[in-house]
Amino acid sequence: MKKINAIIRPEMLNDVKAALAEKGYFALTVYEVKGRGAQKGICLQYRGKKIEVDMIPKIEIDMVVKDADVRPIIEIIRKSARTGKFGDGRIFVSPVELVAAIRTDDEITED
Amino acid sequence: MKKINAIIRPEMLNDVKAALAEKGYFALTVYEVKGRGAQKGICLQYRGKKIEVDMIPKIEIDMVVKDADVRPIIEIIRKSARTGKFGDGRIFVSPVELVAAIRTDDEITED
Amino acid sequence: MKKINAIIRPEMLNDVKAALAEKGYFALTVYEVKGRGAQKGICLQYRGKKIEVDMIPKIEIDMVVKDADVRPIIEIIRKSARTGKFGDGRIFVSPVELVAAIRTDDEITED
Amino acid sequence: MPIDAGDTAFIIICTAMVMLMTPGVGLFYGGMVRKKNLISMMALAFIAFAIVTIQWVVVGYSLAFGPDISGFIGSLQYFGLSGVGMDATGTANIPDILFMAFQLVFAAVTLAILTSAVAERIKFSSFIVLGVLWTTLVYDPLAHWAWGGGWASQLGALDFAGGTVVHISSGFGALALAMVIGKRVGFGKFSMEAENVTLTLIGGALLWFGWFAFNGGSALAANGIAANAFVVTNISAASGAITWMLASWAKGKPSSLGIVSGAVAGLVAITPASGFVGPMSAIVIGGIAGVLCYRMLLFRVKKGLDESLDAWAVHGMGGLWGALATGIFASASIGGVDGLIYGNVHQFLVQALDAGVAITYAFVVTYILAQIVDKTMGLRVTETEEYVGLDISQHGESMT
Amino acid sequence: MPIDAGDTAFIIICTAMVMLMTPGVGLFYGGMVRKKNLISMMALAFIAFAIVTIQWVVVGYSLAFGPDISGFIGSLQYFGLSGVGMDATGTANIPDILFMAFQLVFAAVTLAILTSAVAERIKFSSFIVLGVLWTTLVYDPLAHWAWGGGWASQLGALDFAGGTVVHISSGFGALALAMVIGKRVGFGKFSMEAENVTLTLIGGALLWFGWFAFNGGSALAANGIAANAFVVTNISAASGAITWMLASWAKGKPSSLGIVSGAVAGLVAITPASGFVGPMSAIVIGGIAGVLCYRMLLFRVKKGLDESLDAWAVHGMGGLWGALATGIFASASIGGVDGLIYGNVHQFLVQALDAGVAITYAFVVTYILAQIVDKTMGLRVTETEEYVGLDISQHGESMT
Amino acid sequence: MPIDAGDTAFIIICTAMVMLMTPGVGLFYGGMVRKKNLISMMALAFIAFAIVTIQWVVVGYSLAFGPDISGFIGSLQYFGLSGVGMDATGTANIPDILFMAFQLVFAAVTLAILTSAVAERIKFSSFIVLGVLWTTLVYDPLAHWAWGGGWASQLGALDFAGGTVVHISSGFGALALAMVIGKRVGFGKFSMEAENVTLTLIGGALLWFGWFAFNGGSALAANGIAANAFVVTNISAASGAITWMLASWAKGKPSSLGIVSGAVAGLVAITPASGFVGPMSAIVIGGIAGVLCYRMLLFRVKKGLDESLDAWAVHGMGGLWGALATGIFASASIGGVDGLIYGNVHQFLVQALDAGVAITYAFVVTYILAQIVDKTMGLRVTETEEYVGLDISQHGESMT
Ligand SMILES: Nc1ncnc2c1ncn2[C@@H]1O[C@H](COP(=O)(O)OP(=O)(O)O)[C@@H](O)[C@H]1O
Ligand SMILES: Nc1ncnc2c1ncn2[C@@H]1O[C@H](COP(=O)(O)OP(=O)(O)O)[C@@H](O)[C@H]1O
Ligand SMILES: Nc1ncnc2c1ncn2[C@@H]1O[C@H](COP(=O)(O)OP(=O)(O)O)[C@@H](O)[C@H]1O
Repeated sequence: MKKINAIIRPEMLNDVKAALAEKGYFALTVYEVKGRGAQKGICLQYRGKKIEVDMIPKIEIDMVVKDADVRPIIEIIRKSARTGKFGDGRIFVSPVELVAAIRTDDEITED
Repeated sequence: MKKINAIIRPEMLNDVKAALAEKGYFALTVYEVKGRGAQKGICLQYRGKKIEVDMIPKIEIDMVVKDADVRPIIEIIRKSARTGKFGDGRIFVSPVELVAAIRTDDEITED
Repeated sequence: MKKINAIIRPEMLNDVKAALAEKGYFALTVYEVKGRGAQKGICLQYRGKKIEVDMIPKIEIDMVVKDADVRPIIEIIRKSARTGKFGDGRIFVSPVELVAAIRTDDEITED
Repeated sequence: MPIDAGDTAFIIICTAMVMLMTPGVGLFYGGMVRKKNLISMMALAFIAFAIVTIQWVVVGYSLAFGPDISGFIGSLQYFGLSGVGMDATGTANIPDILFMAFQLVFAAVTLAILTSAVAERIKFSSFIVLGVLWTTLVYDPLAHWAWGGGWASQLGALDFAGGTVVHISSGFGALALAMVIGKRVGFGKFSMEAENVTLTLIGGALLWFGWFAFNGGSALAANGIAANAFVVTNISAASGAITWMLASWAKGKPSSLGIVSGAVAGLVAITPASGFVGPMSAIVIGGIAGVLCYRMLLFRVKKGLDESLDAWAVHGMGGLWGALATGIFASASIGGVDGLIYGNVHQFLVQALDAGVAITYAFVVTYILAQIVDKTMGLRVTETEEYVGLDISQHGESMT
Repeated sequence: MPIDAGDTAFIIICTAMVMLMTPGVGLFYGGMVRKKNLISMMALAFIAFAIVTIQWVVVGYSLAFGPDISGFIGSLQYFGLSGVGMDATGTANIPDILFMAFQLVFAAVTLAILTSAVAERIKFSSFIVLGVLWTTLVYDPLAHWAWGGGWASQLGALDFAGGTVVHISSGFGALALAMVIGKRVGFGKFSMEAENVTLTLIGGALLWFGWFAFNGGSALAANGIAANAFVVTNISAASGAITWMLASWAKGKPSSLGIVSGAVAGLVAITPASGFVGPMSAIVIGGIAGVLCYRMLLFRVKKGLDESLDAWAVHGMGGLWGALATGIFASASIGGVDGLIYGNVHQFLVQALDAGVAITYAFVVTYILAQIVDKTMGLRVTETEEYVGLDISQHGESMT
Repeated sequence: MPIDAGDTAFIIICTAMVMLMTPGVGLFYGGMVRKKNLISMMALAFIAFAIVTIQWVVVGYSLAFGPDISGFIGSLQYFGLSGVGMDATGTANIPDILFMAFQLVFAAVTLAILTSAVAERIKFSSFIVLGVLWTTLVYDPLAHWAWGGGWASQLGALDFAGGTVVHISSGFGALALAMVIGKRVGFGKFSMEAENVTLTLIGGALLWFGWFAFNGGSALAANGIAANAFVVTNISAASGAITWMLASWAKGKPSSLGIVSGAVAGLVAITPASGFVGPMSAIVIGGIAGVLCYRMLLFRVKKGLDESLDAWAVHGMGGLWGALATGIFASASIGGVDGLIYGNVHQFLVQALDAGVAITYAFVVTYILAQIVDKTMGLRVTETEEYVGLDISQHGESMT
């Protein structure tokens, strides 16, 4: 199993959710974050002064999925969350060793 | 070391915290999330129209613990957070390679 | 690639961000959490009654970085977030397998 | 009587201030529920205000204040406000239509208080239907009895600003309604703590503010009685805030919710008495209300009763105490009538009788109405909708 | 005339209540934008209030209420409030300077309504400049026409509390302004839902509260007309809330935003009529306003027009409907003038003419002013600043 | 004198509006502290209101307004409000008991302002004790000096609505208190930025709203003086908002906190002057206040002084400026007394003397009281409690 962390624009959340659902990927968890990207934050110019702004509101989506689903999900998120402008966000994938339900005693340990 | 991510009902947080504390598991971090489960979200029926609802408020609990504690903690969370109804949530376990304190120079790298 | 999760005092966020930026570490994501540490929460004494308090507001910082940057970043965070008092927080490091941009098709898989 | 600009100015502004209490109740309650039902609590308050407005101008005002029929109800003579105009009422120096409006805002906030009983589980459409029935069949008769020339006023029962009409009716109505609709899923098992204390405090501030107009305005004139009502209202609120705080401090910490709940308890209790008692009595009335309502809340919790936001403990029991306290502390030097402490046992008994009948009537009729709505359209959302929360399931909205 | 304490008390308090509507608009709008622009919406309301205050006492009041010049504008006789003192006005029993203040708060809230059009993308400095120009060149003349002795009042056009002056001006001004400033980045592609419904509901409550003073106070005396205005205001709001809710329920769920928006639509529509129509007409006026403004909102969205927070749909179209409705439902028994349903076609035509001219004037002049500011200093923030959000980029602040 | 309905209506409503300022201060301050202390700031405001209410009706009113003893304090003749009834006062056409209530709400908000100095670190129980002492030994004498027939009024010092009594007392009291209680842990090292700007803006709106009643109501009649006070209050607020904004804009961005803080500075400064100066002077008074208080804030920060929410910079220094400005700009045509610009040097010197004595008295007595409470029960929570936050450690509550 893998965990996908996607950090996207808040405005794109509905599209991303819908796009994922369409392909059958329902389960996910989201929360509000703020972030700055690799471009040194964003520089706003004010009469000669430069002010660096960071900490733009974003949404983080966490999905724990089978290994085989990682690639298609990344593509879905990319397609539905991309605007082509700075700030579209990033996707991280990391290993998960065990998934346990709380309601039942179900557990999954392999991918 | 492992990281346990448990997504539970907000209403169960106090019980879970107490149950964990009773067995000596104190350290944890929580935050508010919203999520939808694998059941395609939840369908509400309105005079023929189906409306899919997702994004139910949940609490996520993060605990970084020794490998040996993973199993007992999962059982404690299951016991204290289970209602038996849809929406009880899920527990994920993933590897952690290093734990560093900020106050001191303590570090732990193995389990 | 590694993910660094640092849980710090909210009051130290600005210092930590500035210290990281100074050394060229810009990209990060933050969110508000609450946490209790390993000291059994905090005990407040009230005329003989002990009341255990936990769930102190904290800030969590997530950074996905190259393996080589883990050590320097930990030191920067330690230096800028340390007050020496209980509650300074903790840093966790875990593996990340893939980093994908959303704006572009860039991907990184090794450290 | 001629219209007096001072009195009219006073009652117009008071009416606006009392209007603000209805969203105030929405905020007060909204801060005490789980986040997924916050919008719902406020929406219930807003819609309560809207439907009571229409009901009142069409039929409610006439039922409450129309020419008396057998001491029980008003006739439909003022149906659609016919005959309710811009001239002065017979008894006060303000326009007839303004008196109608001042009474309207009381009816509205009463229905909003009732939502305590159904928090986090009521079907929105059913609430609208129940609300129209309740205001018509519970509130309107009670208003008629006390203020419209009904049996209670004939008997000499005192209710200056609505201890019985507003608070006993909604408090004991809430008790009946909570019994019919049943507990929230997980009640007693889950923790369901106030999730937005700030909102509750803002709501409490608006209630305190509006209550000055609620009680002061009930003099229907800007005079010494109004000023006295204002002063005792404030004192009772402060006193209730302090005693609830102290009573709860003994068991734990002095929460801000306790302070503001105590203030509301004090405000409720002084409501019927505010035209009849002086400042020092107000300290006692509010002080007892704070402790009493706090204990009733604990009692309610202990009994496992999910009258969720304590309209019964605070408004019902506080209102009952206020009705009795009026009979105890009334002073002829303030409002022309003496109470028990001045030797007037009769007044105390009248108060007790009036309160007793109102409790019974409000409880029984609310119970029946709730059953009818439940059997026909269903009072309650499905368990899934309850899990999802009313904000999404009833309104399609959510707080981010 | 002598000063009357009752009337003066009334208008002082009404002025304070109307003042509260400006931050009320800020909250109402603030809850409907993305979190990164919430502070910005409130700051725009606050600064609108501050700059209009200074503009009004220096020059605005004189332009609007100074001695008439050719029916179009007031002279500068009252520049810097010279000659505006503590004695009674010629026509009402309140101090001259109080009348000035009452009119000031109307001017301020009108500018705040206009911010709907530029939400989430206006340059703060440019708004200040545009705001001063707009209130001087759009609001002040319109106020003069209707209330300061200008051509509209000479013609007999009725606008009791500002349906044309306040709502048509800001609503159609917002339309023009939205066209000049252009859509928000991502409009139509991103979802831009209300992010803090609670704030919008609090704002809505303050608006409803303040509107009693807005309309009631426009009688300039605490009398039967004021009381009637109060009552019809409340009824129209309730009726609008219910019909918007029902109309939107048919397509989905009854949102709390729909309820409160419907209330505002009802409040807007009754504004010009509130001194001229009775309660039953108010049910109709508000009820139609609720449905109409809801449909206009849908229409606006369908057209892909980013008049972001619907000042046009609600204030513009609601104000237009109100102006016409005044010509339809006016009853001589209330305000001395009959409307269409009592056979007075003339009044209806006057209303239509007045509204038509106001729409044209507000639209055209706003368009020109917006272009001028855009060409000189630029109306809009950079795309980066818009992405970052106005809270940070314009104010250096953010909600945590 | 007979009771006048207009004046009575006015002062009743004004009293309610000023009451709303106390929770307004709670919100204003609450938005500026760290989230873990938000509830605490509001709870302090609520409890301040409750304890001052009881203190005032028992003893405070008599100390302030009882028959004068040596120009320093009132006698206990009105202990427990004995002899304070529903008839008119000797000097105004409103009930005696209403005058008492109007003064009560001033005393309450003054104590709330003082909480600035102890934000995020005061022990709740100690605040209650300190609050009772402070209102009795600092506020009550100052009120007596200025308004109860004490030495300052005998000398002819002007303080229309409390620049000295309310703002200098709380501002310089806060300075002393901050010095005794000491800095917050981490002050100067941690960043402690406003965490909920929206709340501060809502609080600011309520303050602005209530201030109309604060200053206008101080005329104790609904007349031209009240209207003038209203107008200059609004102008000074707007002017302060604009100048603070501009002054801070020069150094960075125009924050919404700056706008609203400037408005409060303008409101403070006009308070003593509002019955004595005209609109154009108000522009100057407010404008200077905005810049002055902003600079004092910067100065305070530079000095490393943790008077946390700037009661000293805004209320203390703004109040001082207001006291002097009254002596400068007073115009006999408004309030019967001329100031410096009309050649009356004497009045200016009296104002300076009055302010100087008040500053000294408030600072010294507050310092002593704070020391006493600190030495006996401890003013401050433990470091652990401070770390945890006062919401949890003092009230057992938290914002989710
Ligand atoms: N290395 C990283 N670690 C943690 N978060 C990151 C990292 N890089 C980007 N982010 C998150 O992604 C968001 C968008 O990144 P950004 O660089 O602005 O996107 P883009 O590459 O599309 O311009 C940032 O605000 C931050 O929250
Ligand atoms: N694969 C997943 N990835 C991320 N979050 C998940 C996943 N599955 C479940 N969740 C989270 O767990 C919550 C509860 O899941 P749900 O399926 O409703 O529980 P249950 O299985 O008890 O019905 C969801 O709201 C979501 O936040
Ligand atoms: N094992 C852990 N798992 C998850 N979160 C932790 C863990 N240990 C500490 N934390 C987080 O770090 C925060 C600070 O920890 P704490 O023990 O109070 O710091 P310190 O060691 O400086 O006293 C806690 O509030 C909690 O959020």
